[in-house]
Amino acid sequence: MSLDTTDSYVTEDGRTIGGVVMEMKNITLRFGGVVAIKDISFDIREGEIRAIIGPNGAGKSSMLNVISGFYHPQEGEVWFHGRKRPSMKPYQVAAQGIARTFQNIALFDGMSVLDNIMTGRLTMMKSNMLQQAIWFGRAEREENQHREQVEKVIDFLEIQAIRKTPVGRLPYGLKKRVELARALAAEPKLLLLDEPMAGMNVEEKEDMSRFILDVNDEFGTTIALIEHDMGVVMDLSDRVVVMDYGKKIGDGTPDEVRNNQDVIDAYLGVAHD
Amino acid sequence: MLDAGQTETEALLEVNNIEVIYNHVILVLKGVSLNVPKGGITALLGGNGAGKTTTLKAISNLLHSERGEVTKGSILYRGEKVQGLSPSDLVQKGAIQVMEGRHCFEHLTVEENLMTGAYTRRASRGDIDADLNMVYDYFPRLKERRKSQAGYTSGGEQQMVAIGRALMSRPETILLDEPSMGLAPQLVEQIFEIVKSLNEEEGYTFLLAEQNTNVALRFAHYGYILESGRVVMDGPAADLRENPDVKEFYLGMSEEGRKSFRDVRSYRRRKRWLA
Amino acid sequence: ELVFPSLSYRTGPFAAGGVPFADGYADYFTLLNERDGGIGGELTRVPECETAYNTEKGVECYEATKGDGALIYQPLSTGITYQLIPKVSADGIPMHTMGYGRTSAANGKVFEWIFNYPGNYWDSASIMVKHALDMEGGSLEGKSIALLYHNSAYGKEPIRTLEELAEKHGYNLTLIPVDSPGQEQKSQWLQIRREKPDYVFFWGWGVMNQVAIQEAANIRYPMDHFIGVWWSGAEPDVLPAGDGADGYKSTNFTGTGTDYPIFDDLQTYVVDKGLAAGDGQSLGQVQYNRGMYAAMLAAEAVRKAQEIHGVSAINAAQMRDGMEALEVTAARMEELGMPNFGPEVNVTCENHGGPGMGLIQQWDASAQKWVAITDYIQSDREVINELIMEDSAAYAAENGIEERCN
Amino acid sequence: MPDQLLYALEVTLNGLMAGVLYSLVALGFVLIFKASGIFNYAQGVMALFAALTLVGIQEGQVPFSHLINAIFGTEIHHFGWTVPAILAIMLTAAVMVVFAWAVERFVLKHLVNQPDIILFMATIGLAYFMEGVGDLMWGADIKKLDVGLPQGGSIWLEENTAWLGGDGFYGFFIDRLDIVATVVAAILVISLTLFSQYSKQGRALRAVADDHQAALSVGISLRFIWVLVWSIAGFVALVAGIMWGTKSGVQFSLSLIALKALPVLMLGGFTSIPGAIVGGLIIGVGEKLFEFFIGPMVGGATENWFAYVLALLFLVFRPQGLFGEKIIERV
Amino acid sequence: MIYREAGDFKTSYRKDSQTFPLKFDRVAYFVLLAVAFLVIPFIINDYWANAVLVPFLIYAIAALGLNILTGYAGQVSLGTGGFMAVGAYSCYKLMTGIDIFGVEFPPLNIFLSVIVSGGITAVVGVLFGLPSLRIKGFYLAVATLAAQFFLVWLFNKWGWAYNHSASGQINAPERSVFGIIVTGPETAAWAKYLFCLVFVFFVAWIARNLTRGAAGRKWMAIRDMDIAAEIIGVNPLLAKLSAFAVSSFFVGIAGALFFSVYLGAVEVGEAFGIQKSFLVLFMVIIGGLGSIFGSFAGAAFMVLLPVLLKNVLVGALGWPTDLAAHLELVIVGGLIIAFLVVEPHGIAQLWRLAKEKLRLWPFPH
Ligand SMILES: Nc1ncnc2c1ncn2[C@@H]1O[C@H](COP(=O)(O)OP(=O)(O)OP(=O)(O)O)[C@@H](O)[C@H]1O
Ligand SMILES: Nc1ncnc2c1ncn2[C@@H]1O[C@H](COP(=O)(O)OP(=O)(O)OP(=O)(O)O)[C@@H](O)[C@H]1O
Ligand SMILES: [Mg+2]
Ligand SMILES: [Mg+2]
Repeated sequence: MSLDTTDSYVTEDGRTIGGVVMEMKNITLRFGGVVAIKDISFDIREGEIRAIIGPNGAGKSSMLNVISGFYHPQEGEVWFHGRKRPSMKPYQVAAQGIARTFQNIALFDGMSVLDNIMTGRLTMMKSNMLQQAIWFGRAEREENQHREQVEKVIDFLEIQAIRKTPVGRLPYGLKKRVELARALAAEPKLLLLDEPMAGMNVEEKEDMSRFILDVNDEFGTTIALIEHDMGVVMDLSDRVVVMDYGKKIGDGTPDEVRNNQDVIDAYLGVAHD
Repeated sequence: MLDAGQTETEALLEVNNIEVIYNHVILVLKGVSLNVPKGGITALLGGNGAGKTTTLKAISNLLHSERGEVTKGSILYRGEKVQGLSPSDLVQKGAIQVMEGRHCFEHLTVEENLMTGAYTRRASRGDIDADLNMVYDYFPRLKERRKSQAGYTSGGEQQMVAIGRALMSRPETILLDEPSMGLAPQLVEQIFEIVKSLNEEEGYTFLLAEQNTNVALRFAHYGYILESGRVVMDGPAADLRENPDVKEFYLGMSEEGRKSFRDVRSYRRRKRWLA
Repeated sequence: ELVFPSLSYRTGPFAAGGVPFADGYADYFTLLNERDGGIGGELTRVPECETAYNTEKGVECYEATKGDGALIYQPLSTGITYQLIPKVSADGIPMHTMGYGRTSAANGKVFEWIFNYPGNYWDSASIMVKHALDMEGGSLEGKSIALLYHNSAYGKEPIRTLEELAEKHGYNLTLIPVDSPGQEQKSQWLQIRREKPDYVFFWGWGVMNQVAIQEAANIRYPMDHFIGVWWSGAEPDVLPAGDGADGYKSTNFTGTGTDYPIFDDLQTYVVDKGLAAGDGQSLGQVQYNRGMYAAMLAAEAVRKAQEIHGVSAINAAQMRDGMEALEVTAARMEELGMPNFGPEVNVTCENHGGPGMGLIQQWDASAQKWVAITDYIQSDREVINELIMEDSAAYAAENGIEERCN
Repeated sequence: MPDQLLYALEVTLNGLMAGVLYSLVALGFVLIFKASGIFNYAQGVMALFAALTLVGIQEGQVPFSHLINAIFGTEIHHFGWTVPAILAIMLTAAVMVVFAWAVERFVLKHLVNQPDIILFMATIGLAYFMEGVGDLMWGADIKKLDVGLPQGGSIWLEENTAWLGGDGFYGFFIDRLDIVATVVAAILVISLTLFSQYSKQGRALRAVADDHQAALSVGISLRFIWVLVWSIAGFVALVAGIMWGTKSGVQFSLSLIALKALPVLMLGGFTSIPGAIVGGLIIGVGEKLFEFFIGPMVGGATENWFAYVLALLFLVFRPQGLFGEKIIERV
Repeated sequence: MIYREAGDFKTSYRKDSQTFPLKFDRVAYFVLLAVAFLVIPFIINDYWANAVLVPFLIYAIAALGLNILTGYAGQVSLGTGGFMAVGAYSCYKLMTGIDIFGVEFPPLNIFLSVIVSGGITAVVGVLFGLPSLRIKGFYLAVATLAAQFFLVWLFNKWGWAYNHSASGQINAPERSVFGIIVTGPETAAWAKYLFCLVFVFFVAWIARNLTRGAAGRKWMAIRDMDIAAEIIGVNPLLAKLSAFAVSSFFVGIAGALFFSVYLGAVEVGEAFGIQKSFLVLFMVIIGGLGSIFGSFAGAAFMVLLPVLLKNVLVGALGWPTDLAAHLELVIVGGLIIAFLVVEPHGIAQLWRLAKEKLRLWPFPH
């Protein structure tokens, strides 16, 4: 399969879903004896919210790690924008416009919230060491431009009040939000979210959902999302991949997945409303 | 075992009006009082940063290592001040905490992690093996991964390790900090079932800090709601479940039932907590 | 008041040598005060400053004490010496580096303020060769000598001299460096064991001394063919090796033991009065005597200066004049209660290095003491002077110094 | 056999022995690192301190005599008795336990859950502190340590191997002290390995090293673990101090042997007890052979850096050392 | 309220990101600068220059350098002494003229010599920084000792580096800037001081600029969580190597000044031994990792404390020097531990907390 724009369609709530941007082909990933991912293929279309669900240890996070170039699968290919992606270092992948958040929060504890979010824009900062050493001139100008963009993200996620707080001091939920802000600051084309709502209460999940939807809507960002809260997954996503023991056991719209017997047996337990 | 509302029974753990300050300057808890009755399941609810974790750490005396201290008030476990006890004393006296964010011993294997839970026990090898098998029964996934280093297991697997490890100490009181975080839905149910059965069958006492209010209130007997370092509401779980504000903010239900997360887009929070 | 700052090192890796030296230095001046009421009626004072053998602390000590009317510095460390050479020259305070420091400072034409009588490293090297010559009946032709040295400026000092002398006497020289601190010398000693040099000359310092002597004993190297420089020949160096050290030799430029009349005075006026700098146990030890000797030379220079300038409270510049005119004869030493305690010293404007003499002493493990086995031996001045001229000329050129004394 | 080969063999043998001596110091590091993730820079000074104390006790020296004399104007130095070696060793071991307790009480306890580098720094502070205390207590002079260990080349071996080579060959040289050290090290390594692998405390040690807070939360008493481990490390330091002290006298420089142990650690892995031995052997042989064959070409005295460079090269291929625990890298 | 930020509003990002956002701090800073440049040179004497201020300034540069590497980029290095040696010997060669393969370079101006020495050290630093991509944590720290020992050995052995002087020592010849002598024995105290101060000023300024911008964030990201940093787009090799380069550049400058201006003559093993590496690391940690102010505070602490102790114990109390020296070790060691126990994040953090308290003053929270 290759990028197929004719395939695009419009969802119920009026968003346009484009062709395939990322395609995983027969990915197999092993760690010694453990097979974390077994021959999985699926695709992500432009502008959609794609959920990956599955029981604990199914290989979901590993899949995101494959996408962001941190794990290198033993078998299979990753196609991005219709081209087969060669083996890449994670920072090269990031430079292609793929940003992500982490399951176990991976913020830079020693820095303030603002600095953390600014790191999201590092790939876009172009002034060289010398210019930065002198500061006045290009480096300062650049810094302020990016700062402006970052402030937009901060406003968007409503974290103005904690801008200057060291992230180490933040409670769990806010950390997750800052992580999202960092990923957003990178203006990614593809955003990978690993359990963005773990450890949040309903109200906070609602906020988070709103942010995710707005990002998707306003910037047309494609989103791949891992989440255990079925309410969130079913409500937000356009299509869902279900994994179990490294294998794909389901793929389709929330409704299809919800009624898939394999999925119910392996993961949902009871049919979810 | 305990019915809601029966908080007047013997209080196992009493937190009296404590104040916690981090780093000498950041005031986090501003007078929190709790009562955890023996044999009950008490839930501690509240939004991000409300101070749930801090409260639990104050109880298990782990604040010290985070440069936090209890500056006012007292915490009594079975009538004894915990401030004077070391965390390991507390474990020996039967109170163990499952820390937020897993905190597994990365380099130890899953099984070794579980075994550290039995550190304070003087039980025979056989008893400990039996408990190990019990944990494996609860979490079959762990059995499969028993020989891998905990650092290389998935987030949910680590959460299971953390809970299983606490169970291995055969405690009397378990302080659970966000046990459901990162677990698949059936597993969340399962964990709470385990809590329930341990509570009912073995008489364990639980204090759990949870974001998953829905489930927590279903299983708990009594609940406290914490907002910015203060208890803003408490009551039997059943009552709390019916409270309209709790419904709105913690259970995600409006008058019309559960809203879709998609709809929140057009919906802005009305106001913060109104209690 | 006459001020003699003592930059001592009573801590750190070399404390074992530093403590007795500083004690000897201080005790001698105390003796002068107590017995004679000072020098020429002027009381002496020895402010001590701890350097721990560390260059920066040495600089701090120098700066801290120099304003205090300091007459002379004896920094006791090659590193600090190099540090202070330009500084004392600029500040106009004489420095005496007895048996260490910059060898070419012996050339008074270039180094106006620096003195290193009665001998320097190169003298020691030459004396060692001479002793070997003696042992071999006058010829070292075809013999082999290994130099085991501390891999630092200090340890490298004798190399040039030994090379020159090798040419002259026809022995082969093998260089075996040991990196500081020198706790592990297995491979060096295996090499010695294998190559079986006829002599091992030894330029060690600190723990390296004890280990080398122990290892020599371990491989059963003939100890009387193992000869150390005067900084590798004190009691702490040989004691840890016990009986194994018996027969080890080193150079020295003072007598050892307490068989000199002055020690009676020291006992009465200093130790018994409880004024001793140390615990009074180290009297007669190599480093103690050396410190005392240094103090004696300084005191004699003061006398000379007082004589020249006719004032009792001399200043640093006058002190320098005194040093440059210093003459310590055998008779004078007799008078001082230190007969034959050191070589006769005669300093001139050109020659700041004195006679370049030293003796060979040998360790007697059963008696636990050093025994002088030769008289003061004159070094091979011909060779050494040439080297001194060469090196000092280079220094003069580098620093744009005009020759004096002409 | 050709001479060159014989000498190489001899150098190798001696390298192995020297390596064992390094390992003795490295062992102490490993123990503490394993138990708390602390890189204990003070290990070398502990060896010095232990050796000083041993000699002091053995010779009946009055501790702090210099200080006391200076303050009260007294003249006390010795109690006037000597203590048998065995008893002195036991007393010293007891002192090291007290020391371990003090370290826990005054340092570690307050630094729970701090970043590694802070703990590392604290141990450097500790090193200064103990060096000062050691000097104050026992004086800075060089002391001879004699607990009756044999020393000097083994004549038996020399005589029985002399036939191997030609005229110039005296037979193999091995220091008898090194043989003793090897035996002691072997016993230590075996018992410590057993302890850490097969005991409950061993598992607790590793848990503590991973996560102080979590260890506390499951009821492991950091206090007990640390006192235990530092006591053992103190004992290992005493053994190292005895060996090195016998070799070179007891004095300040003894603390510098820590620097010889570091590359051993790197190579063997910070967390592995057998690694300390294997690392020591490799380093010992490597540096001796290098000094012997290559040293003369580059001017000699290569031993200080060669060990480090060798370890560095090793690490590039195996970042956790030969037997170290794999460094977990995950997100 | 003594110290506050309320009412100090910012209207642009530029103002918000300036070094001293608070007016109070800003004024204090300028006053300090004025005193350092305009007052001290007139009152300084030899003792203060040689025993206190010049070493303080030079160590401050070294500490800034190490702080960039260790405090900002999280790479613990114990090779500082070795890198300072590279700076010192480069400076020596540059100031005395180099002859490379028969091409003669005339002696370089001392000011340039110092800067170029920094550059040379940066190159060496990068070389030894290469393994940092694979080796981490304490393994790296110990590995940097390889640099320390190797470099010291090299400068001891390599005659060319010390112009084949008989003893292997290097001596700084007299050099001047704008007719003012800054090296050699004739240097006036104020000239030494000012010369170093100028370097300190620029180095601190560059350090501040680098650490507040993109480079600093890359370093800190690598420090806090290297894998995450890589995944969000930081090239770890470049980030680490640039930290090594900048850090070594500063350390090289410090080494050059240490040799040429401060000591005037050095022997590598003694002046740049492992003790130096530890000393600078101490400064950085006591001062505060990842803090420019901390580098200064740490340098001041470690330079002043021994001098102070010595003056008190020996000067004021009249103790024997050896007891004083031993006690000094005990006190320094004890203080280091006490410091870490009280505030593991160093003087800089103490200062920050003090400010936070002042801000709340007189209320406790
Ligand atoms: N680096 C690794 N080395 C060894 N095993 C690994 C590694 N990474 C993941 N695994 C294993 O692969 C399996 C899949 O892990 P992964 O983290 O992808 O699960 P997950 O689907 O994200 O689960 P969860 O919902 O619990 O986060 C797990 O069993 C885990 O132990
Ligand atoms: N080590 C610390 N230093 C400073 N402040 C801290 C520290 N730990 C927590 N805090 C602060 O204390 C407050 C309460 O945090 P706590 O972790 O107890 O909240 P929580 O209720 O558990 O939140 P969550 O549900 O997100 O886990 C937060 O505002 C947080 O910023
Ligand atoms: Mg996962
Ligand atoms: Mg929490």
